[in-house]
Amino acid sequence: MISMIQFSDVLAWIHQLLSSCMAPWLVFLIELVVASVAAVVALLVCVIIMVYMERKVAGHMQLRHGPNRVGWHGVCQLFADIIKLLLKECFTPTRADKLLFVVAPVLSLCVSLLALAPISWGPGLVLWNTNIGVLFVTAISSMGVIGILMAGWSSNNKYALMGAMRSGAQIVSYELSAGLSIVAIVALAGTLNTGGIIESQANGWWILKGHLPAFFAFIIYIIASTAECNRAPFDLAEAESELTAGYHTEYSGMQFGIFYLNEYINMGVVSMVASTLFLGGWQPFYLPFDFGWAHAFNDIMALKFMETWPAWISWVSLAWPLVWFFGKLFLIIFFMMWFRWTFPRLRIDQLLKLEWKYLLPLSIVNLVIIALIVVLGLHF
Amino acid sequence: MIKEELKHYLEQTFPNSKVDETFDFPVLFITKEELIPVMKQLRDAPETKFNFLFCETAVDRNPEFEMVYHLSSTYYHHDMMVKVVLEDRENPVIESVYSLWEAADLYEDEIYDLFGIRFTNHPNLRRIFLTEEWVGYPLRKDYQDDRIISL
Amino acid sequence: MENPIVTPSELKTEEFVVNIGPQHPATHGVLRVEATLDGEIIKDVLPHLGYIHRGIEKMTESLGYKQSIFLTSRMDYLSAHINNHVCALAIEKAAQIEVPARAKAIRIIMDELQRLTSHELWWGSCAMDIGAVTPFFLAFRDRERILELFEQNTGNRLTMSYIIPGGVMNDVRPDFVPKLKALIKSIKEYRKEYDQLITGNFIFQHRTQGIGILSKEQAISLGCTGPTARASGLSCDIRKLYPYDGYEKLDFKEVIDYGCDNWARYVVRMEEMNQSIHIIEQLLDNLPTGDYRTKLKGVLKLPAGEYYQRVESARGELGVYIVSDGGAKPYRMKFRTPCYSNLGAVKPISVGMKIADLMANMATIDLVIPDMDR
Amino acid sequence: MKALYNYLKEVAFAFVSLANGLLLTLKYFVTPWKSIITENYPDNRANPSVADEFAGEVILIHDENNEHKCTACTLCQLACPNNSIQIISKQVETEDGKKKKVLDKWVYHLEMCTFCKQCIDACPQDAIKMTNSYELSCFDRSTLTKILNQPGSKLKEKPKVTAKVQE
Repeated sequence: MISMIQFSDVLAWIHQLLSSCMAPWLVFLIELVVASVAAVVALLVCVIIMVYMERKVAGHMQLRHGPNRVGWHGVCQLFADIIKLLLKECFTPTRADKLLFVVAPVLSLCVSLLALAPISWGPGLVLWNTNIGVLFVTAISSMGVIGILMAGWSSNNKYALMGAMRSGAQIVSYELSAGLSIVAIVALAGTLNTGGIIESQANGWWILKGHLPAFFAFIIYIIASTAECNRAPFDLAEAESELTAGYHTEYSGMQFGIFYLNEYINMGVVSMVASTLFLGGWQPFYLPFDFGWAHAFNDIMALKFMETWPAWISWVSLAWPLVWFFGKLFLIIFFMMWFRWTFPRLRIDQLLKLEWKYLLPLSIVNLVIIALIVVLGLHF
Repeated sequence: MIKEELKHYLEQTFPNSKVDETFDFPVLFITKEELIPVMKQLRDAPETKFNFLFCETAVDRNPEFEMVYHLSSTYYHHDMMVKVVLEDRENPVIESVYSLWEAADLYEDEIYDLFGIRFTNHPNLRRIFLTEEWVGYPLRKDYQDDRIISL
Repeated sequence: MENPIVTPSELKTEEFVVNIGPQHPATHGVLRVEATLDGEIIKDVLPHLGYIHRGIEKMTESLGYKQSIFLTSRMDYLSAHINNHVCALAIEKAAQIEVPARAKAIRIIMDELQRLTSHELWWGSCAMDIGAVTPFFLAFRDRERILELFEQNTGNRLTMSYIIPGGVMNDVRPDFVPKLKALIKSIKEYRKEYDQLITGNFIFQHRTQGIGILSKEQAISLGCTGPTARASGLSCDIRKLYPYDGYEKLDFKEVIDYGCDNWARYVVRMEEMNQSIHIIEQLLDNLPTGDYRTKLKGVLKLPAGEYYQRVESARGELGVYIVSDGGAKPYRMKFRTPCYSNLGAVKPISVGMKIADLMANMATIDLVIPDMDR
Repeated sequence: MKALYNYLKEVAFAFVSLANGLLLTLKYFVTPWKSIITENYPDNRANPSVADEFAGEVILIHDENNEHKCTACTLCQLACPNNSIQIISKQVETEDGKKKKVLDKWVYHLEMCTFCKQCIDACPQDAIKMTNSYELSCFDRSTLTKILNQPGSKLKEKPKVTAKVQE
């Protein structure tokens, strides 16, 4: 994709256009607002698709149709639900801590949206191109637990409190393995910048290039991040058969809606990070081998054949990285949903045992092996 | 032991008590004072080993109450009934058999709730179905309630 | 300065009481369980009943014997046929009514189909209590096929009032046997899916094995019956011990497990489903022909006396104790329902466990709330 | 070494058992046309899969001449456990001057009916039956009390063996 149009070119052209007629601070402000709104809107569209997808996946796995009344195959179901949630009263229990009760969902939402900043959506398409991108995401995503704890405590409900405490223990524990798996890839890539990590996978994704340890790191990351999102089989914070609805038992209306939204945003962020680190982000599939048809395959994947085509068609190739990025995103999300609708729930002690006795030692050993691979230069 | 043998055995073992039979089981009539010793003997004696209290209920034979204990043995698979007649209608009291069978906990809660028979030495006697404020005991024959619609 | 070392007794946290129910996803009805918790650990469990108490025993005193049967379907609505069966058997025994051979065979087939539906539903809800939702739908799919058969032959799906004194309400349809054969074939296939999805599942096995230990002595003392007691090694299958309606002629095994835990209870129920299929298969090929009921008089009167009849319901020993004064209405009718005595087992097996285990325990004991409340 | 072997064996078993379950749900997911068993209920009203034997609402059978077979013997009323049947009869005079009890109103309280089929069983004339209607809910409670005999209907006369009159 050397001679074709890139996102960075487009963005630079827009920047020039704005700078030619405005003051620099105004340009900065406009760009900031437009970019963040664009990112949030993109994510919300993803969430809408995710919610619809979850219902359809759940439905089809459970021998039923899923939503099929509102619109074609029920595609408008979510909008109907949003309208319902907006119209419902946001009920606050009498003995609840009113301020924290209202702040908690908003705080969780803010925290999950913040983690979006350093994500690289496409080549050059990144909100905040920082050299500590991955570190920032891990740091921010562990703050999500504060919102859940606030919600659980302020509800003045025993179920909610227990759900929140479970969630706290769970997220703090699973942060470790998730972090260690991320560190493994950072060691391989040699950078914390999300764009840099993706660039380093141009000649093959880390899950393939890093041999078996990288694959293990991927599996550990998926398990740990499923737990971090409070998704089944690790949904102990909600655990509807034990705690009715866990930390959001007392929430109704759009406050509940925000928690619901938040769960999907978290899933989205986690999947984006997973695809960035292990599956090459917006990079198309690349076979790290050196023989005839592998080269041909890689050339097709990199859209080499489009270089000779007229320039106006090559605009289409702008979408190519996005297709890969969102494809990977939804693939990982599908896996998470698949787990949710297949497995029974773990018990709290089993959950913590899984982390501290199995995943954490495994990921430490894995990290050491990866370090050896990096030092000895064994990876492709 | 089959029914006739068991009846004979009971007549031999408890000469002071009346032994009768229903369609299915032999019945031993005892007084409420000797309830626990007799039950303990029936439970532990090697010939009978009635270690399974599968049903405990009461029948309101207006004016007296009849406590009915259905016993079974998981060793010999024979069954019998023990009956205790409670004369005092105003304040029927009987010793709980909870010390012998834990199952009595729930059974006696139910009898207390619906018949008003009180059990001494019961760990947690409460009105298990109805509310604490409920007036009267519904399964008594003289229970009056305006809300009952007789069909 | 004081000694900064804190002893474990001082570290004790405050216990708190959680009301699980009456509206709670895990109680499958309106049971309220008052659980005293120390963090996640259960210290005490106290069940409260009565949210669906309809006074069935009182109502029978003002209804005739025939009419009382329709009430029994409402006790354990998941094994309505078996509830009707016990009542019909008791009345037949007391009034000395002969039942035709065809009616007996149909009754056993219906009972065993009912046991299958009940265990299938239990399987789904047990898995749901442990956190897996999909099995519930698989269970309902398979249960639905059997309910359709009930609908075609008995007229109703849940509360049939089909087994009546003297036989059954109406004859089965002519296509009953071929349909049932096809059904049995598909049920056998579905059973494999159950094992694939849940029985073999690592998480499920770890959630149930070694949890909720009910020793044999406790089971006897608590009056537990049915699969709950058989999983503790107590032989208590009424079909074997006190056979009725021709169970003695059939070949089936009493399923006993000595594991005493939730897993044992799960395994016993799963194996009982196989045994039920086996029983039905034996009857299908030689379903007796002839009359399906003995016509009775309009008003049924029992000779004065006391009668006790028991059958093996899907949850344990279901007994009915009828005291008759010779009139058209029972003087006292007491139902010894299996769930009520099995409920007593919840506390001893849950104390000291986690709150999630309480749900698993209640699920594997298979509590049906209307059966307790009556 | 043994411990490590057991540890690895357990992990392998865990993965295999979980993969087994995942395969089943995936099978259902990718073949929805085979696996989905739900009924498209409100849309297929014309062709519902309800058995003819399904015991729904009770009706009094009328033939094409608007005649029914109910003799107002009230056996169904006695058999009903819930008092959902009320037979109101009236005395009429027949041509030959005899008083005769005929059905005036066959009142059926659907709201109290539990569909136990005792009335059908009790009826000596087979005058009533149960339809397989299942959509019995309504907005007004009073519409649930129904009068089953159609206006103007009368008892179906049994074909009389005409006695030869001696002359």
